[in-house]
Amino acid sequence: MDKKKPKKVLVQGAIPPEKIAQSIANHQSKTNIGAHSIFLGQIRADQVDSKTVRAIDYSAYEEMAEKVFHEIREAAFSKFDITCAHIYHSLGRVKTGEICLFVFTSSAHRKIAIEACNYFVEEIKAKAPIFGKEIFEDETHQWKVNK
Amino acid sequence: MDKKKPKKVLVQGAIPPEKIAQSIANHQSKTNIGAHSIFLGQIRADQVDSKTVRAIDYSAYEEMAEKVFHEIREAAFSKFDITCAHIYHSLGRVKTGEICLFVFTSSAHRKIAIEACNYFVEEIKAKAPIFGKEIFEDETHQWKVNK
Amino acid sequence: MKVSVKYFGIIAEAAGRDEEVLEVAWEISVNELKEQQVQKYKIPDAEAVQLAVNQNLNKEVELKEGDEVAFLPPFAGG
Amino acid sequence: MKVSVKYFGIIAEAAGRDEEVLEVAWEISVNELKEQQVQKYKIPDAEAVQLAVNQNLNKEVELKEGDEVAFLPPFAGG
Repeated sequence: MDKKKPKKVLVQGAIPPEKIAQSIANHQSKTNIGAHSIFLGQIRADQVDSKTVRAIDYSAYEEMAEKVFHEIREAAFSKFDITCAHIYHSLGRVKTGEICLFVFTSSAHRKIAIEACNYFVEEIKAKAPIFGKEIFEDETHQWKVNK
Repeated sequence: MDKKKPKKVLVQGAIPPEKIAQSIANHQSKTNIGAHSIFLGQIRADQVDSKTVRAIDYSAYEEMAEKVFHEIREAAFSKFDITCAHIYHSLGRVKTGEICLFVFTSSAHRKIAIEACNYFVEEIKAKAPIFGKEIFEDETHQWKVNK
Repeated sequence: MKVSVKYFGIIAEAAGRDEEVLEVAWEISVNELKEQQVQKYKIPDAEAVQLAVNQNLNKEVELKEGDEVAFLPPFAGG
Repeated sequence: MKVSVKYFGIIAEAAGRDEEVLEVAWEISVNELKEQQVQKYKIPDAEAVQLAVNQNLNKEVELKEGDEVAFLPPFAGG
């Protein structure tokens, strides 16, 4: 059912730890699950030319991004024997130390959950049209590029 | 500092989702972290000869297990450029759907956090003297063996 | 014909706008449209810019009246 | 000499106890002690049983007075 009704991936602002706890708790009734793999992206206070990143302001081509997320889900469910998968990515300003990406995969067996989680992370980085403006302490900025 | 004062890994009973949220929240002040990788083991309601697992009762050679966990930590910190690592494993009865293992690694970069998390999971399965009694609905049991 | 154009990130910043409707020549290619706008707005790092037509990155497509063309800078999600 | 012995999991179940102090012959090897107890308590799946001496799995060590010897069934953590 997870597979058929994907929720929106893009959410406003940082992803709170309580949301992650709630997602985990929601899976305790699914007793065919033996392993969960979770990836969290957190905003780093990178130094660039003696200035320090304070936040990243995320924007996205939202309709296309949701379409891409849906395609990644479909591909993941056909590649991996996972029970469920959830992904959330922030839009708007996320401060250093806060969570901007939450990927959560579950399976009967650990290796499948872990591989699927990695697949999601790499695919999202490579294919989702999301853009990040790194904001420095003095409110100047530079545009982030995934390496 | 994480590295020098390891807490006890073995905890009584299931690991509540709120503890996981608390661990994540505790890392929001560490702004050199860019990625967290989390693995959770959850008790499956496996079928064995028409009986269904209801819980696993974990026991351990506790002093040796804590020593083994400490050695795994030391090895992980020397192999991987991780910022911190936390592991918790249940003792006593953990019901199906509940969490019995929580591995949490953090790094500046995603690949390091993910590889270190996998390393912990595999090492714990292979080396920690922990024993699991699978309890069926009728309170009969069988002893679990890692594959 | 008219196409609807969207700009994102550093490109929106250079163009001074998020979207606009452009009157373009029939049979203009995706690459020609890209070149035209890169020149017009002095879009930096043009080699790294990708165009999506109706949310697809496939560059071989021919533009049609009413298409939505998005100018995408390098992705930074995750 | 005396050694302190601990049993875990299915082995403790077979032995009917978690620990005991055994009086053993000097120069008894780890494997001899294992064989002796496997016979005594009919410990199942003996090939899968590992012994830890003072919390180390290294089997080459010689037993000494006061050693702690643990009988460990297959691990099931995780």
